[in-house]
Amino acid sequence: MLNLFPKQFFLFDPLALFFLAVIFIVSLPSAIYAIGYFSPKANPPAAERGEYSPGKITLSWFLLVIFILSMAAVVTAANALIFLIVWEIMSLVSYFLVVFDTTHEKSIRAGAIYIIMTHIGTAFLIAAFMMMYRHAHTFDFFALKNACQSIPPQIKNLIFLLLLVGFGTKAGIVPLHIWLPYAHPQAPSHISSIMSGVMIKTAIYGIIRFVIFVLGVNSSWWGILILILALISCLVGVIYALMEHDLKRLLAYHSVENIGIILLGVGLSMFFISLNLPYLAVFSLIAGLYHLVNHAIFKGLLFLCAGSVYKATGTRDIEKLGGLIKKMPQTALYFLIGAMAISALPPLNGFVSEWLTLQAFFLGAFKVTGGVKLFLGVCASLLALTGGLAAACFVKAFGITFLALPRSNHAKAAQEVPLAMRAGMFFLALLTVIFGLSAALIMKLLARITGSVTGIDISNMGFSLNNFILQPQAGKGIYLSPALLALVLIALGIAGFAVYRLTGRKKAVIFNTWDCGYYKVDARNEYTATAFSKPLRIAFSFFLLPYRKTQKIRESFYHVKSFTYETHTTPVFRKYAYEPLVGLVMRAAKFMRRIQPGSIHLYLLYIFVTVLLLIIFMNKF
Amino acid sequence: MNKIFFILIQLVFFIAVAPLLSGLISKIKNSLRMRKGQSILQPYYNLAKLFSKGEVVSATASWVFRITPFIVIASTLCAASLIPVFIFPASLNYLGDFLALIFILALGRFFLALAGLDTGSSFGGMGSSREMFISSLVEPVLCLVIFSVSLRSGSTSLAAFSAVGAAPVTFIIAGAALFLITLAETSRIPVDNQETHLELTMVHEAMILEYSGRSLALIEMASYVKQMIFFLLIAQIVFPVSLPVSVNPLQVIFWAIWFLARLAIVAISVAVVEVSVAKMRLFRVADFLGFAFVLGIIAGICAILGV
Amino acid sequence: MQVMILFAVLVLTYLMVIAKRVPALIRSFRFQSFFLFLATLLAAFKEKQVELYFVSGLIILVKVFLIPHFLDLMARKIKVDENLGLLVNSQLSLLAALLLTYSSWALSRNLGFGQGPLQLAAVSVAFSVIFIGAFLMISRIRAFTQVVGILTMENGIFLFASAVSGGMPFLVEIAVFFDVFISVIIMGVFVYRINKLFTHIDVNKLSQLKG
Amino acid sequence: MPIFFILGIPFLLALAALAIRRQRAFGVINSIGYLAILCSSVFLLRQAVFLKKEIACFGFIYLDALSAFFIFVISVVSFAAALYSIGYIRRDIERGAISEKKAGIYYFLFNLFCCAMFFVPAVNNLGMLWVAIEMTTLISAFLVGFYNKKESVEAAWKYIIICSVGIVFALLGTILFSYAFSISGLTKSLNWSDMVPVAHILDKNILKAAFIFILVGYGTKAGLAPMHTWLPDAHSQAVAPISALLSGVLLKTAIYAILRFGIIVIKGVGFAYFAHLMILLGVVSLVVSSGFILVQKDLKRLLAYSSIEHIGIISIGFGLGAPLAIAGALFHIFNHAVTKSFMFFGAGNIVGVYREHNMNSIRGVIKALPFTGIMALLGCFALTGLPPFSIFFSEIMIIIAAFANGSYLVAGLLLLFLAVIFAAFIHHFGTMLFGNIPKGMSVSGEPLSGKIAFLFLFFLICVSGAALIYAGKDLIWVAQRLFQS
Repeated sequence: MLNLFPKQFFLFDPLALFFLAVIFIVSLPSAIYAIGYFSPKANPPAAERGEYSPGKITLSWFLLVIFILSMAAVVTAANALIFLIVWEIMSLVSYFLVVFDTTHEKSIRAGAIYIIMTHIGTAFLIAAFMMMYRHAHTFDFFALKNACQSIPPQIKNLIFLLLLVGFGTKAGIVPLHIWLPYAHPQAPSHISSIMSGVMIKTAIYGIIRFVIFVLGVNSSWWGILILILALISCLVGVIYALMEHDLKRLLAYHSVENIGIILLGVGLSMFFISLNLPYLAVFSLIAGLYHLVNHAIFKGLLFLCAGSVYKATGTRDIEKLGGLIKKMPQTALYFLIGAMAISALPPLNGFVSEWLTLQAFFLGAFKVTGGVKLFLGVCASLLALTGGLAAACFVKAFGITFLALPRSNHAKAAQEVPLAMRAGMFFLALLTVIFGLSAALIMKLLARITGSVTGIDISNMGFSLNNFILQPQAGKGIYLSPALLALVLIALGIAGFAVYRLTGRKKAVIFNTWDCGYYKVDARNEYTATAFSKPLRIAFSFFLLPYRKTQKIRESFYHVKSFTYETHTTPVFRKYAYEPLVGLVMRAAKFMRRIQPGSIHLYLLYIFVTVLLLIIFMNKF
Repeated sequence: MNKIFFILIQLVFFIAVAPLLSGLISKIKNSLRMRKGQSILQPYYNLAKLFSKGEVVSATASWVFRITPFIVIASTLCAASLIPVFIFPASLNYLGDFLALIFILALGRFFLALAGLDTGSSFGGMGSSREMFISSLVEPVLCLVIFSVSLRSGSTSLAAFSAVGAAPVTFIIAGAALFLITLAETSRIPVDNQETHLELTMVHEAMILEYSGRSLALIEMASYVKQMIFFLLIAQIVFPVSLPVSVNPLQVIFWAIWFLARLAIVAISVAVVEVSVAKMRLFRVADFLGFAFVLGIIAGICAILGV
Repeated sequence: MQVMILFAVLVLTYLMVIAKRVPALIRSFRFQSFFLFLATLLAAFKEKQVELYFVSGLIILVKVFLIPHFLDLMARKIKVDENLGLLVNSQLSLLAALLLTYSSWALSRNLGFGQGPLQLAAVSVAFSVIFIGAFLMISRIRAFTQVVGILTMENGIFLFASAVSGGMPFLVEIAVFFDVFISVIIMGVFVYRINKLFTHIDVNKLSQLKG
Repeated sequence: MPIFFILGIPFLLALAALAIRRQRAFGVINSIGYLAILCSSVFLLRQAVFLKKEIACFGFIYLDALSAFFIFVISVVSFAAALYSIGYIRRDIERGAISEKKAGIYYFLFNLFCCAMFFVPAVNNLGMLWVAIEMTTLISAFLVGFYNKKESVEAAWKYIIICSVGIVFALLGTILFSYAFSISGLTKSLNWSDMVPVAHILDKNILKAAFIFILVGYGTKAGLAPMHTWLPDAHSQAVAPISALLSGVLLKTAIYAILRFGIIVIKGVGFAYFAHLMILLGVVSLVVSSGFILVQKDLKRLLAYSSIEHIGIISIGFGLGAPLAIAGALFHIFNHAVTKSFMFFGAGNIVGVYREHNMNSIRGVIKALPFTGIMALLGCFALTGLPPFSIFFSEIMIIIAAFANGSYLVAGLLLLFLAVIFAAFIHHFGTMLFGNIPKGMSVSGEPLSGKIAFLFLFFLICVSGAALIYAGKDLIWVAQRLFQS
């Protein structure tokens, strides 16, 4: 009756091994980066930052190791109870890491919001696992898997919704993403790169493992619900990222967006499984997993670069930065590679996985009948919109932070970060390029993994023509070869350079920027991030509800001394969803305080009334 | 080996014909305005002049500014090599398909915007901000156009959708949507004005304000080629003609004439629109592209209905 | 004979309810304990158990002499004025006492207590003494009444024990008596402490600890 | 016989407390005494649970597995409290809060209190059970009102009055039980061991009424919801080790009493009656305590309300009835006793250094008291049920049982309010522990004995989760025997 004692603690099937690989791909460079991050020479005197005492550094290493181990345990747990325990330990350790510099008031609040939201998510998970336990009387995955076939459909739908909310809070799907932009930036950079790169992926692992593998998809509205949520996450994530000026918060919002893209792949594959189109299901899950590993790599890279910028200049606000490319050339190059990857520009890995997801949408649309065709088409176009907005956001992020003249003396005093940090970044940048070019090989690997998870036999499905060319649908003439693309681009670039070299004899003259002839161009008249994102703020004002206040400070009636311009966007979800909810709970609690006013007579009356009531309704019990 | 030879021919053809198109459009615009205007070959003269002039590079600019012209020309020519013009039966489509085309063009635009920011002048920042704003709203419409056009043939490869039979309504509406996008992408009047340097109106020009001499020539060449790519796509969608099967000379000549005629028609229609429409306020462009998006959806619906 | 005792106990309880001053309250408590002694004597006589005689002796010693004397001693030492501070004026509290008596009668009737009418009467009087003791504690301000209230409730319980079920095992009876006596002394100590600290013994003023 | 050591030693220590003048030395003797009690209780537990032997002597003492388990819990917490009070009382003397003589009285009352508590699970006669619980109330009243300040006297007064009223109702319930016994014509004896085999022939109606009085009476002592009002005042004003004892163990002795009567009622009237009452009161106390925890300002009152919450969980556990739920509830009794006293020791240190109950003006505890700060943070996570610590395991057992026998509403409410309380704790402890030290405060350490007490309890918090795998079968055996025997 009581077989709580798990027979099998850990299982290493292809899905688990894949996620282990993702974890270690990002954790290794972050650990190397951490060596530099904590070394004293990393922070020049100009930058004001909480310096870390040796005790704190060893504590951070200890927490980092436990954090990685707990994530590894989460993805390889074989028993739902063990999964739950290790899941909570992971959240607990990451709470300690978010609240690492305990004197900053912001990080305490961020940590509190983070652990509370994660815990509420886990409560939903507990409910889902227990309802599965009720039918299976065991927690082992395989036994659960067979028992779940016999669960009645409406219970299955309820379990699915509970799992979706539980894992959704951890993944940061839109209505539940509130904690992500607060928690990730507060942690030390190498930790936020692991958190953003890998920890939110454990939630995706959870969805794949429990919904696709254990529960089994049999109603098609599941896939559509995930698609809709994913789309909203994409758009909201990228729009808020555009309005953000704190570099790490910008990257955190992009994690929300990219989780949306990954979930598009996963949602599509669930939709196709329910329509039993095996080829498309495998293909879209491959697209989802591929974007998952790509995002882990380039998001990790971007957070490490943001960390180096923070270390070098002491501030994360891009309005105060600028011209860092001359002072920190290598960090700038790595950030550029990361930015290109996340904006899905051709030769790199972001482009390949986004192209695969779009292909999955199109191929799905061709196969599916009726109105769903249009739905998939519109989804594809919204995904393209997200790609475009992401490119705009990273032009802003890279351009304002690294290019042109430094806007503050912090930025002027910046200097290149130590070797360890650069090594970490170099490793990830290299991976970004490799994962982009060797797409065909990775497709074969991912095919085997998705086959094992969805239980679909993939022997006759060829996804790549040879080691270089991807072929989503045999015989349809759709090909993509990132390696060839890179080759052609380089060739044409060299050709262009040759033409440039041959035609002109004189060398280029260096002179200052065109200043309309009469005033000296300095950092003040460069374009700022707020200005850069203004057109999009106007375009999406129906959602952002921007607030704008301009003020003229006048010396006298005729002379204006200075002009202030203040604008910010209203955080819709926090203002209209979370604050009213918390306010309601607090008001109810305050109301309940009145039952303890201090008078002993009232307390005695409570006891007396309880006795009377219980006696009167005795027979009801 | 002959595939590479054909590609080189195609690139040379693009480089040769592209400036002619711009010349043609400006010629038509001026004649509509009852003015003599510059000659059709003026773009060639400009390019020749630029290639021989010296170059001035801003002090604040970094290596991004220096490398951008080459990336822009490379990405645009790579996109051009994808289009099925000369190469029979299939173009160099192992490289990618219609979807990949969008991303390749996005690469060029990304670096151009960065270069705009790199010089530190407010014109460059203004240009790249507007450019990214417009292009991010263009991509969904492009995606919808591809969706509606490739729905019939069942594959997004560029060669495929031209080979399939006529679906007049879908292709007309998709062509119209693509036409609106072309106006936005190639900085034509309703969205952006090529000729003026007035900071209120220029978008594309503002980004390349700091460029001079040979780099400017390369970038100008790239924008001409991009313009030709879009014109070719519109032409292929609105007047679908399958590639000639046999190689007998008569048919090839007729096909070539018809090919250039389609290009001219599109160029004329662009010129007519440029003359008859006033430039829009920047924030109205969002509604303009919203209208294009709706057109795209209607095209999608028609494609689904198979009409 | 038992009905007479029960009726006397009930009347004395009503006297306690309408009492306005502390000595009156303690005096009516003393008489009530005396009648309780009679009831236990009667039960001992009927059940012919020797221990019950010893228990009734204990009742007369502890409940009729020691405790009331201790309470008087304390009342005199605490020079606070005599009145009890009624939250509910005496007429209303009498009405409440009657209501409580009726409800305890209804309760014991439908709970199926007591084999005969006599036992039913005994149970309902015992229950009503308990409920009225509780009401006394709830509706009076002075700390004294809370001590006397608890003692009245215990009187009710002893009445129930002796009149209905012939009392508890002997050892338990002794221990309970011992406990009652200790708790009265300790409450007395605390009342004295409150008076020293707060210079009043109004319980409704003791309300700093909120929320 | 170990039981004599357990009952005898506190009595002797109480007398010794009055005799020995030097308070420091007595503290150590006291702890050694309680260590001896702890060993004998472990020996007793081994005898009663693992060897499954009931011990009854003099007809007065009756020990079965349940009482041995409770004695073990009481001895663990009292040993920790004895260790902690060495340092705590010494610091109070240094600070002049209490005189040397008063410390002697403190130890005297401490030992009497523990002796009374040890009596409760040991006695067989239900009347004597009532007397033992009454004695604990009277002794602890002095300990609550120990500091002779206005608030502590007010708290002591409320404590003694409300608990006496509760216990009077419990006495009425006990009398009703003996009355039910006498009208069914059996020999009149209140011994538990005699009543259980005969329970099914007792009159149903009287048993139901009697159990309601017992539940309200001992429920007041246990802190179940509507009758919980004395608990926050008493626990926040008492001396820190004493509030640990009060919260950790005294509430459990009342739960023990309810269980003793519950077994008889289950035999007499059937399980559903007992289950509905326990679940109702459990859920009400969960709801009330979560409301108060959310808007609480005083640190010790926060911990007191969390005791009400955990008592609610325990009564829900017993109310669910499945052997897994009962095992979970029993395990939760041990876990809560250990974790809550751990937290009260932490609170005692914090309030001792900051001189401030209000949480809004306590900041930077981790910087001011590094050891206590870290322990309080881990304790806070342990108390709200995060995995590595043991409370998570017992709560999970109760939740599994709730889902397994299909009472989704109860399980849903349980999960919801656990989450709300977790959020409140993180908010309160987060603002309190982190941040900078207030001006004029210096980093200060804690007495060594205090640290040993912390580490002893922390070891139990972490290890008992794992120990569940080893001792799980025996716990389930105790649970099955509890309601079927």
